[in-house]
Amino acid sequence: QEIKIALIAGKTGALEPYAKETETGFMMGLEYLTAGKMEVNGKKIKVIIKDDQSKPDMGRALLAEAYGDDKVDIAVGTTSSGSALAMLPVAEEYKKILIVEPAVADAITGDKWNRYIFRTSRNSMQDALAAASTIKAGGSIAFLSQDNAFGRDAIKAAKEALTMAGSKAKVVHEEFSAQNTTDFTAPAQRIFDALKNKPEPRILQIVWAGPSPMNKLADLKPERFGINLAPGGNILPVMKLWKSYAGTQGTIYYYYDFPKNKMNDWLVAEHTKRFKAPPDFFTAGGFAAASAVYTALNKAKSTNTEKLITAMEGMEFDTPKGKMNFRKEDHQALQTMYHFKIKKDQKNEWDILELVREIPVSDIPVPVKNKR
Amino acid sequence: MSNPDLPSKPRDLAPLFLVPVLALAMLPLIGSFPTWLTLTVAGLAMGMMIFIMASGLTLVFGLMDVLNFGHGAFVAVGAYAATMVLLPMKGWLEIDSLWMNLGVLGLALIFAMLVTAVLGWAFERLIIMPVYGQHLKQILITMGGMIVAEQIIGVIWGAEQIPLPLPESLRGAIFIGDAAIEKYRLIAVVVGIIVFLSMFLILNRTKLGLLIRAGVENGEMVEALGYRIRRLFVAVFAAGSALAGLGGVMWGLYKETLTAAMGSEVMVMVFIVVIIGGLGSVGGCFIGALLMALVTNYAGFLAPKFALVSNIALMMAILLWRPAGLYAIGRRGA
Amino acid sequence: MSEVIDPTQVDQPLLQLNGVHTHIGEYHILQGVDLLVPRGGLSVLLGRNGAGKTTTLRTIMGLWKASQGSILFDGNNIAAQATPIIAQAGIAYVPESMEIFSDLTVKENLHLAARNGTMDTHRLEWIFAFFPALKKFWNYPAGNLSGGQKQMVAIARAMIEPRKLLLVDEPTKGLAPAIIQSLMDAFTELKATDTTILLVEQNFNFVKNLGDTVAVMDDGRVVHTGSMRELANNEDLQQKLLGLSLASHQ
Amino acid sequence: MNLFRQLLSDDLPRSRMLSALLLLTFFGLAAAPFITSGARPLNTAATICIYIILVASYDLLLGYTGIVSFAHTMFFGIGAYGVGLALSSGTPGWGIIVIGVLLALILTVALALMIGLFALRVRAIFYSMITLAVASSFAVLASQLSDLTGGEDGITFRVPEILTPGFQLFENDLWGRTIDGKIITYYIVFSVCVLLFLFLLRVVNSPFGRVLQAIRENEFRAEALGYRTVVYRVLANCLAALLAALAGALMALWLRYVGPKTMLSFEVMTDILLIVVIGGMGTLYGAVIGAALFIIAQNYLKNLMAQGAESLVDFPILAQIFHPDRWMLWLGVLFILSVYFFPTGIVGKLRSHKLK
Amino acid sequence: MQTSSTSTVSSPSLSTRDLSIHFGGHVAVNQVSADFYPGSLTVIVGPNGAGKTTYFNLISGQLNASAGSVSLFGQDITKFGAAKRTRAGIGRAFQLTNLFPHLSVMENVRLAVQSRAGIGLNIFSLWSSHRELIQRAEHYLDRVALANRSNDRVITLSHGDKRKLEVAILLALEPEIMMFDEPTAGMSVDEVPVVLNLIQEVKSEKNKTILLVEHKMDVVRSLADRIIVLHNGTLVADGEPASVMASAIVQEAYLGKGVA
Ligand SMILES: Nc1ncnc2c1ncn2[C@@H]1O[C@H](COP(=O)(O)OP(=O)(O)OP(=O)(O)O)[C@@H](O)[C@H]1O
Ligand SMILES: Nc1ncnc2c1ncn2[C@@H]1O[C@H](COP(=O)(O)OP(=O)(O)OP(=O)(O)O)[C@@H](O)[C@H]1O
Ligand SMILES: [Mg+2]
Ligand SMILES: [Mg+2]
Repeated sequence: QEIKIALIAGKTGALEPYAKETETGFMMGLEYLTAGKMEVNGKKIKVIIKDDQSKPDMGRALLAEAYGDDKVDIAVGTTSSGSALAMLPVAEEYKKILIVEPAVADAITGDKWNRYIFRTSRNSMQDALAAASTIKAGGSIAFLSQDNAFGRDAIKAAKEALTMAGSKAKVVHEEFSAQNTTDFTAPAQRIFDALKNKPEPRILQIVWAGPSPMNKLADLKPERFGINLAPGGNILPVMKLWKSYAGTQGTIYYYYDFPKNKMNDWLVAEHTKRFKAPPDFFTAGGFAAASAVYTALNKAKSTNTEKLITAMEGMEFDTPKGKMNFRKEDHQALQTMYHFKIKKDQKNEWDILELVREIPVSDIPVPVKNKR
Repeated sequence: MSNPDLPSKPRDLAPLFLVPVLALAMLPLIGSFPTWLTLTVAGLAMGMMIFIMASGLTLVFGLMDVLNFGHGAFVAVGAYAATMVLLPMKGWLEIDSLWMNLGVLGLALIFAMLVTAVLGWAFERLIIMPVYGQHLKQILITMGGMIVAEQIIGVIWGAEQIPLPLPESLRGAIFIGDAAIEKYRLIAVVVGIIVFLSMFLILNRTKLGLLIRAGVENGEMVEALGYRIRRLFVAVFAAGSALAGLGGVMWGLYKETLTAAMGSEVMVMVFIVVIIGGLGSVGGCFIGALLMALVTNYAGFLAPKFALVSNIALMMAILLWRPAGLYAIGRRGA
Repeated sequence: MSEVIDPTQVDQPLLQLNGVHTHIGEYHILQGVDLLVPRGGLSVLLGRNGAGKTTTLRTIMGLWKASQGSILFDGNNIAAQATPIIAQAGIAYVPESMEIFSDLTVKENLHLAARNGTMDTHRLEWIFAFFPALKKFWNYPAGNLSGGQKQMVAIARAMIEPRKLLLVDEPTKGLAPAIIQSLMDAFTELKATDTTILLVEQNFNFVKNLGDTVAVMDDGRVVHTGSMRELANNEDLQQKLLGLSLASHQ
Repeated sequence: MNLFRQLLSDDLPRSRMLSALLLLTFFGLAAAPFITSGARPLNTAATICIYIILVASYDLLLGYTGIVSFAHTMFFGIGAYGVGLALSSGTPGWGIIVIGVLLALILTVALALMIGLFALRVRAIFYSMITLAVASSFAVLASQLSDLTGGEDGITFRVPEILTPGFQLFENDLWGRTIDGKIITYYIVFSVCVLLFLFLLRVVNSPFGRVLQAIRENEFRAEALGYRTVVYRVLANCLAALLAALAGALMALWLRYVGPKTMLSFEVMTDILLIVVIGGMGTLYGAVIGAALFIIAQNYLKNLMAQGAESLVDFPILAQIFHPDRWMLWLGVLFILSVYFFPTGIVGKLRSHKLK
Repeated sequence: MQTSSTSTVSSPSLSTRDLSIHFGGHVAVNQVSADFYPGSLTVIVGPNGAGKTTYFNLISGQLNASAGSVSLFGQDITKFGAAKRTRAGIGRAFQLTNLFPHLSVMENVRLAVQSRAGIGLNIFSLWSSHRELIQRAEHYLDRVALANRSNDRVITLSHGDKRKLEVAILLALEPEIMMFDEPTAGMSVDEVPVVLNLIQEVKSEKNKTILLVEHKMDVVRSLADRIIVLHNGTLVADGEPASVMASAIVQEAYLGKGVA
């Protein structure tokens, strides 16, 4: 008699690196919480890992398989928002819990949501609000993002966020470039032309999933026109390339050096020991998801879905980022974010960011978008 | 010796004017001169990088009639190989001395080309050899090679994207008034021109080109004339792969992050260039690459939405004008 | 003029096939070919369609591999050699279907055939004398030439440099009478420059007064060998050989 | 028996082994819901059915006409989006499905004609590259028009009531399986695929089919014999495209989802090529055998490799190579080997064995 | 061969007016005008590169004329493509063998028969169900004595057999105009008669128009009702075999008496 948990991630294909981090984080999470015994409520925890190759149809099939054939009690996943969105109805069909990590699309806890869905990862809106909270003052803003569902969502959110955060800044330009754009000269020119001789401060906010064009733009010296870049945080391998842009500010979901709590300390120490590198963005996410699962099972003292739901709604749980909690309305985990600045003198290759300010949940008033 | 009443082929110059004409035509549309200059120079440089990646493909096709869908794999391998030099010698790259940096960079380039050349050699022996003259099988088998190569990269270097920072002294841009020109792109221009010229000379000034073209049409007969055609083929293929590797390093340094799929991502672009140029024509490929990069930049500035399909549009336009590309080679495969 | 050689007097033949078998795929084509090509002469290989003449030449050239038997060229066995080696040993080949490089110009075709790089202009002029068309179409893509002109290119390719042995497969096919004339002259002169020629031919009149020795093939075997004079003057022997091939055809 | 011949268009397997395999596949698929249980096996079976048609139609181009096209997934996608958009637009019903499919087919023919007339004039080798370019930009487009197509995420939509898992045909089980909407859907997919396959068999064994082969062999001569080669190739192109579109429609119906990754990505194209080659080009039975093997491998190979990797933990590099995340590596190798060692594919091998 | 040309009686089935083509600066066929009549056999001779094959290509549509016109039974077909001309009744055997190498001998002929029957676009009937077509194909294979190889793939044929297959395919097309381009080139002495007799037979049916390019003088003499001489693309002689063969130009440029 054991407790089965399915972890679905895009382990092969475009998002492979992210998925790997999530998996590591999730397993380390359980290890830490169960003190290595992999047991909860006296039952063994069995984790079944599935690779949806970031394909929505696969995700859907695998989740159905997990609930139907493997009879798992809780499922966690997945990397690609598309795949995650396709999974939501399956959870409803099988009346089982699905904890979404690390997909960010707002719709997951928005109009596509159903009561079996919880999310530990932040959503685009939280990113946006965090970013907005750093731009309280007036001035002019331009956005650069990729020209697809994610990008357009993000910018929509970002603008909404600005008003909610009560920022006086004015949005003067939105630039959408194709996902596979390699040469950013043209977009940059357009943005510069739009921003220069608009009221100061002039900020170019970059929202980009995958390798960010941040340094391409920086190379074109936006400061010529008094323009500051505000990149969204990214995974370490990408941010390593930002070294030479010390001083640039942005917001991020997790950076190993920011949170101060023993869970994170353990994670950083262990991870560095095992993988010769500090934990990253998605590692923390995976860890958080594990914690959510563990805490829920612990609290519900059962694997019965209804019991779990009641237990989880409003549940507070520890994560490497400190406390999170699933708010009742849309099961979105509310969490802190970080306002960072790129360091000038860096001690080692992983020493990239310095903390400007931890953005408390209170500064990130995520609107409730779902209907129950 | 040639006969008066048989006109030897006339020089075909029209394509040469495409690039300058296009550039000048855009100036009024764009309006501001600095912007135009920035876009144009950037475009030309980007074109050079694409050309380097495409040159190997068009060479191998033009000479050996082998369409290598696995070409992208060599691009990726080249870039990854370079990391084996660049990352260990990071120290040297961070020193802000141009010559230091270039030295290391040169080293990386050579190493990458060696690796890809060797790989190409093996590739030819194991994969291409049995399918000479059979386009269909070539396409299939080289695609298989592509898949395997990418996966092997995953095995050796891991799935994570690898950051490959530019040397300090090559970062940033130089400014002419309001026009910005990234330093690294200038390097690309230089390398591109060197590659182009050397290929052009070798192919048109030596017996090599002849021999291989004949060998492709009828290898048996060339052997019956007493030449070891196989050796030549493998050499050419290795050269083509080395060029892909070179392109890969340039490209990798430009993108600064490497993924196993980086090669296959550019393949479509490369193919379009090769088609525009006329399969197998180095000159055509050169012009094609420049054209494509410029069009992309101008479109990106004037009408971003159109930029998505600008490549296809360009290809269609060229093919309507010249169904076999700018410079058609022979009547082979027709 | 060429002095006629009697096969019986030749000390060591230039080329000698002993019991050569050749398989193509699952087909057993050559079934034990024995053939002597004496030095400095012109030997003719006759036989009906499908007798195996072309296959024999290709086997000598190493384009098909002999599955059995030996092929001695200048005393050493080339049966297992790779084609380029055989060619370098001094054998030139004019294939049945010409196999000229149609992407290349006439000039480039000959340029390749001249392995030592440069073409000797005297020899070139000498060839032009036989095939004026080549001079005319010197810088023309060979693929655009007429059937006969292609044939000329193929032959010229084998003559551009001196070789010990020429293997020629049905050169007169598609040539106009005038050109056939000059082809005869060409072969006669080649013989004078102690080049040995092995000639596969259907056109008996053409080889009648050109050949020294003759072999007749049928069903992958050599069924008759002897001197050409003998065959040329002996009506009923001709009858017999042709009759034989006729019989075996139905 | 004679009827049977007629059904198979007189194109019999011509090998005992092959016949056995084909029968196995057929009955396996026919009885899939009852000899297996659970979501995945049924999903696998349905995918096999659909891929058989997708691949067979592609073989009409590749194996019979000698055209290498990379636009096949595009048509597959068009068919799928046709159904997807139709069903997501309003209340799911049969009428709207039909309309969706029809619109898709029209678009398909239009595109196929356009590409065909434009590109089939240029050199064959060009054609493959051009289709590649067109298809890839179509995929980009599909993910760009996010408000219509749901962008990269695609669209999850609802199907008519009787096709939903909720629906039950009889209240009690049949041979230990509840006949729910899924199974009904499966049998719709299955039977349509059988029909389409028989149709294809007929096409390739018709005079038309032979002309296609002739064109593959020697286009110039075919023209000289009085066949307008361009017409034939364009026709073949359209036929293949139409069937691909239908396959796509079925796929969408089965998955209740459409999206660029599943329908338009280059991976799908590679899969098709893999299957054609492994199964055997120029014979439709190749598509059957190939699809069955490949899809099963795709769904179960990883589990095997996982075990393999387990046993190899102490040889890190080997473990790496056998790691389930590296399954594509093995498909690639398989691909090369099959082009290399049995260019005629499994079917070709089986038949040649029989000859000896 | 006694039948002296029936030309004067009926009206021409095929005629070319000032037909010309040039490649770059090189004029391959130069304003050739000629009429050809049903039941007649015209042999076209001329040095290599005279333009014979090109002339054929212009008639059968493999090449498009730079100037001049081709008409078939009075209808101008200059604008027609190759396929259309074939269906209109112009058949052609190639000088350099040109077949479907990997299809069987049978299928090669069968494709020709089918084209004649015009059912190429038929998708629903079965290839194997058209018995009568198969019999027709077998019949023509018999006539060129290839029946015994009908199931072998073409690449496995010897050169001579390929030439015969070329002829079989031409016959199978059952065209009004039959053009043979050196049909006996590379055929062994005992095979040549097979083909010549075939051509004789067709000729004796008196309703086909036959054009023949041939270098073998004995063949020419045995078959021709009429001889046309091309030289450097221009028509230099046209008429009764005897007189034409005797003419100086032929002796000079073609037979090469006194030359070399
Ligand atoms: N590639 C091949 N595969 C199978 N059989 C072949 C092949 N080439 C030739 N053959 C067969 O080998 C036999 C001899 O062919 P070959 O070409 O040597 O005859 P030949 O004497 O040159 O005839 P011809 O005078 O017509 O050229 C023929 O029966 C032919 O069918
Ligand atoms: N496609 C082409 N492009 C350029 N020149 C050509 C082309 N086809 C033929 N020619 C030229 O036209 C001339 C006539 O060629 P053609 O093949 O008609 O000669 P022919 O009379 O058939 O000679 P043969 O008796 O050798 O076959 C030749 O000089 C040839 O070089
Ligand atoms: Mg022969
Ligand atoms: Mg000719």
